[in-house]
Amino acid sequence: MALTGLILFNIANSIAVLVLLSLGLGVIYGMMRVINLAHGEFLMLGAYTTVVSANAGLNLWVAMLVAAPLAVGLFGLAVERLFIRFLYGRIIDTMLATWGLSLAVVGLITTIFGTTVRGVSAPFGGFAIGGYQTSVYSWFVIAVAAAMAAGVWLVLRFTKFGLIVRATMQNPDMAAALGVSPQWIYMMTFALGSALAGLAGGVLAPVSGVSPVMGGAFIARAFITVLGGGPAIVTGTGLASGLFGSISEVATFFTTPVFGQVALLLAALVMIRILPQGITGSGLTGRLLRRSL
Amino acid sequence: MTVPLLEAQGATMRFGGVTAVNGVNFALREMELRCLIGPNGAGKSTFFKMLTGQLKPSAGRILLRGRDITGAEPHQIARLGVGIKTQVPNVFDGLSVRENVFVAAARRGSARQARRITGETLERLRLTAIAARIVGQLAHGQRQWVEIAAVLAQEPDLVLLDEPAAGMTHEEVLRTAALIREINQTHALIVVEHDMQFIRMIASTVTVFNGGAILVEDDVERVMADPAVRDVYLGKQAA
Amino acid sequence: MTGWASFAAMVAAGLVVLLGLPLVFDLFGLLQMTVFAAMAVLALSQGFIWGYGGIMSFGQTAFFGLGGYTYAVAVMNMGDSTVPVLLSVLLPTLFAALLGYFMFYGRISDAYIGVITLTVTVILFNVVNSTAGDFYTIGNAPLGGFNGMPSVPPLNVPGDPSSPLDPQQTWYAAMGALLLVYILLRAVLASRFGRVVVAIRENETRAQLLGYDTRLYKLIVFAIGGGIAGLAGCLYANWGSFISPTVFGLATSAQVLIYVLVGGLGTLLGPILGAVGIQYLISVIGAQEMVNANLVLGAVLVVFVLLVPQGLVPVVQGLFRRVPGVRRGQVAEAAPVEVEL
Amino acid sequence: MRPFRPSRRGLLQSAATLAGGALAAPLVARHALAADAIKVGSLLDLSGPIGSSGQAMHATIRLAVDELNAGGGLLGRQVELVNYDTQSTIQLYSQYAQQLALKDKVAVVHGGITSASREAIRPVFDRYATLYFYNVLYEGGVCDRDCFCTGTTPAQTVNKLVPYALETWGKKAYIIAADYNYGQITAKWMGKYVRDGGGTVQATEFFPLDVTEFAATISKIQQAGPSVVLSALVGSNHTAFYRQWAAAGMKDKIPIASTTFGLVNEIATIAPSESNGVVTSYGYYEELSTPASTAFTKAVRAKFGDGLPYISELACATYEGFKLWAEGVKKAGSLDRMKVTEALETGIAVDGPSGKVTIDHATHHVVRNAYLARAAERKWDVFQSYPDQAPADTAAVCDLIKEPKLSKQFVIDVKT
Repeated sequence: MALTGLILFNIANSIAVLVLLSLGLGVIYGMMRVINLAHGEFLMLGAYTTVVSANAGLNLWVAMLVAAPLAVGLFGLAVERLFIRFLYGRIIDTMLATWGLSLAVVGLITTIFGTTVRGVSAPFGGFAIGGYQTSVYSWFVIAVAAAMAAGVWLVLRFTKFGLIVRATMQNPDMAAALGVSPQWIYMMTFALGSALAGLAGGVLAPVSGVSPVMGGAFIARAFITVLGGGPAIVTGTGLASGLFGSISEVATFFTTPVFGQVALLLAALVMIRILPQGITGSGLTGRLLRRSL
Repeated sequence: MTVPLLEAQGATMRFGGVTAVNGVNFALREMELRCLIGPNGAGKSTFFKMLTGQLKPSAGRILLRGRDITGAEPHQIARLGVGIKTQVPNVFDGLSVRENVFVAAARRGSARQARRITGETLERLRLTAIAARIVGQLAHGQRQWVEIAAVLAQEPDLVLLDEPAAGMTHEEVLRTAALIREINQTHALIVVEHDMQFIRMIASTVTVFNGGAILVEDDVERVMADPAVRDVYLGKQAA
Repeated sequence: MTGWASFAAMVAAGLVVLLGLPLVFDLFGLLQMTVFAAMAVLALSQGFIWGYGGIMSFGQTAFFGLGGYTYAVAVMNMGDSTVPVLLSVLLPTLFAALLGYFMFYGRISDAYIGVITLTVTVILFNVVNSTAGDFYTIGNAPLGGFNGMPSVPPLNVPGDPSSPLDPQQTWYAAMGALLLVYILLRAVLASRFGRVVVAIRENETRAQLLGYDTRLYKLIVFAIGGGIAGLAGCLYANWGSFISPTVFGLATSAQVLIYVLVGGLGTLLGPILGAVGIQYLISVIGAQEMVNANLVLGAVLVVFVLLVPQGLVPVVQGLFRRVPGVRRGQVAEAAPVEVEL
Repeated sequence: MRPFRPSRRGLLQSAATLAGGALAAPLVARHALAADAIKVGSLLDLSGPIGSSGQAMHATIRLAVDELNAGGGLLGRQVELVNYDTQSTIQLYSQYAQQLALKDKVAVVHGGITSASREAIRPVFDRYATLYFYNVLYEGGVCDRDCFCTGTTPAQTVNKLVPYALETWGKKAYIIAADYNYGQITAKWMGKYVRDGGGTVQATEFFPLDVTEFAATISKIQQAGPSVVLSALVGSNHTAFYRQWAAAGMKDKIPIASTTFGLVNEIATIAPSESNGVVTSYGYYEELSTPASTAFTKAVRAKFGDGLPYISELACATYEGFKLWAEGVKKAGSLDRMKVTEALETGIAVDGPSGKVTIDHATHHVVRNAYLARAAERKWDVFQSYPDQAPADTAAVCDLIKEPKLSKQFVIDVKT
């Protein structure tokens, strides 16, 4: 019984991590059709902001929940102004540019901080489910992931910004009709997506190996989750995270980590074959969730 | 009784909760020229997509010379002799005019034959002068002609034309009407159009669509005189 | 006719490189050019299926790696390299055909084809990477897991395993293969089949409505691309006498995309020049200690995409033809096949 | 395989030099400066995922070269280091290996970090007759007369670590290891030593190098309830295990012994609350307080600063590997590959920072000291030393005295 509880808890944690890893990418891809291949490095920058500012004496919570999203959001803003805005509608070019950006950021961080950096450790400590120890910090990770998803959903659903964003997604001229320039919307969306990536990186920093190349371990999973989710940003990313997270966690627990990874990838293949437009874009689920966000 | 060239039996297309085409029964004889009219959203283009296999009917059957083609792939239906010019020009923008027509002609027969058909078709539609131009750089009307040329080069038995005169100059419209009558010497046609004058130039029988179903089907002059048609169609157009 | 003239000029240039390089390059230069040629073959496969077939494969390395491993395993078991070379083309072709059937007949959209190909190559990486044990031995050939397979026997004179090719002959083999693949692809593109392939890239619906089974065409294009990538993998394994799972890695996949984009999408010369240029740049960067290698490469790519977005070859062509350059991403406006290099 | 000899083309030689020069333009200046210097090649990943391991190794080989030059050089000539950053890419290893052997014509190459990189370049140096030193702790088994391996192998370290763990903490072991050759083979050795010591292996699990989530594994370990976790996890992604382990409150419940932890600066990068108490065994620790060690670490820190990562066995063995080669050259009085090899095979030894390091003729590995240490407040507390440990694992399968023509890596059949 305790074991079942533990496994369920681990599954929730694994889903939460996938949500954290992919939501920022999902916002940017879902709204702008820009595949940001530097997304892993945005996560890394979030982790670095947290670690460096916490080591410099900033309160860990501030470093994680404020400094990281703020810094990476601003970085995203700069990237959008400097490169991305010249490349809208050219999905291939944005991929090449963001790939280049990812290499350059890794190089830059290595040059500044070296190949390793002193990390911060997870607050809280452990707690027991039955006889099994697990991490309180995982609760925090789950909470942040849920809050992030809910926050994005609320913003899209209820704010003026959300309304304009949804309108722009349907038709770029619509924003102009509402008196807002699509340029501004794209810029803000990119910054929002970047900030989410920064927050995720910050939250994962205490339980990850923080290094300039850490983004590489995340990007494939984030990419597959976002595209597996389909056009609805929050619902799609959430459902895909749920599906892939459960499958890989269960497979890892009952078999091996290698098979856990392969199972996740195979699940993605099978799912795309059945639902060629992602969970929220095709088949029965697509029809049910067509109007979701 | 002879088998019709094309027959739709209770053809229905639903998207989610919306029924775009609802139980349409339709028949077309060999060598017939039929016009399809109706207000926007009446289901004409959806009906065309069902005929060409781009959409699979939710219910009902579609028969081509008595053969069931319901749910067949677009290329299979095309091979059975159905050619379509779609509403929005649907051409190979990056290729030259000649290549567009060549690709259409080249599906069957030898390369030499394909080149001959290409040459003849270009000549027939007076496109020879611009044969080397890239289609993406042509004006809207010219791209329509290229698409019609491609459809003809395919040598179909049945030609579907979705708004062939849209965006054309008056002179081009006249030529299009003449061309349609000429095509009708050898082919059956279904033409979707809004322009009543244009329809008068070409049509004999007219089928009126409204709300996804057939409202009336009759001789052109009688349809024009029908008050129900005026209400749904002309009224709508005026609005 | 322009097409024929440019074709003849390109083949002549290829022959000059093939025969001339050993006269002016020392052994090291020749070895370096050999691996560049192998990677250029890989770039051609990507350039063909993407630039002409409109198929966005993120995992061309799956077939590249499969070709390399097939060659290595087969030659270690057979001794003579002739059949292994054929297998290294055949097996990836079949695998690509199978995967293509899965994708194209499953009506999977373009972006998702990217995801699937990426996923497949990541799966192959994971699987091959965990074959370190003795259990994973095919005949005489241990797969070796992450460490890979060292001492892969080189190509030999067909039918005579006791006469391995020396580096100069290996160069002839690699460059000859590149030239042959180029000629083959030019021939394919000039054929009726090639015209239809390009037409499908331009407008798949129109091609269907004209009676072409576009799924089959794409499958064939994808399979041809897979076979060419397999050949590249064979040449690569042969060059280094070595193959390891990193050939399946994301870094390799991304690099191949970059070759094509930098050289010019929708051309055949572009991917070749892109492959040689980028690899040369990478090896020069590694020889200096001033700046981090990633930083330089990343900056070059970003600047490139902003300033020369259409790729080198189309820009140069544009200069000569005085036609406004074609923007990538709007493939629809790409120049017609017959005037392309 | 017969060594390849480039065919002579007298007339074209100058043209070849021109073209070659153009290809390697950035190197020209360096060559002009030191025309008669002895060239020594170094091939290490300084960027990319494995770059963190290469940085300190690169620093110590530069230190070794500088010290040698300051002391008058070798055979009366200065030594020049030709360095390439392989960028964590196997293809570049092969490419630069060819460049070092054929173009730069170096006397020896030190380098390679992962076993995959070593196996990619070892045949190149065999083929083009270039002496090669691999200075990294690894799974053992390389048997090649043209190659010397100066790092520790499982018989030297795992054989100390496991018995200590069994005696101190109990007989039930749970093995977790990176999913590639090093991890797979090391896990086998761990299993063997556990059984030799009368213990049981509850489970052995392997993790691909890009795994970052360990919650399921932490649960599984608790389910099994071992007395010790033996870890051969590798790389910065796997560092996450120790952090998640501590976050779950497991650190003080089940102890960890590792053959890899701390090699790449983990001791400085993760918090003491996550690392304290982990026990490892290596051929060298920066905290080693012998005069030779202190002098060495001072020199490294003076030259490269405190920004340089932890000076682990990797960095130390690189330094010692270079010194061994230099001794070999001195003894041979020549740079000729065979003469130097034969000189080294006489059992040349140097007193390095880790203690005495002696070449073993039969295996071309080294006899060296091994140490046990425990992590404590971002430092290693070295509490046990084992002098002059022989590479017994490789020796069981490799005898280059009897079979000098061998050139392969044995996968050692680990007998229980």
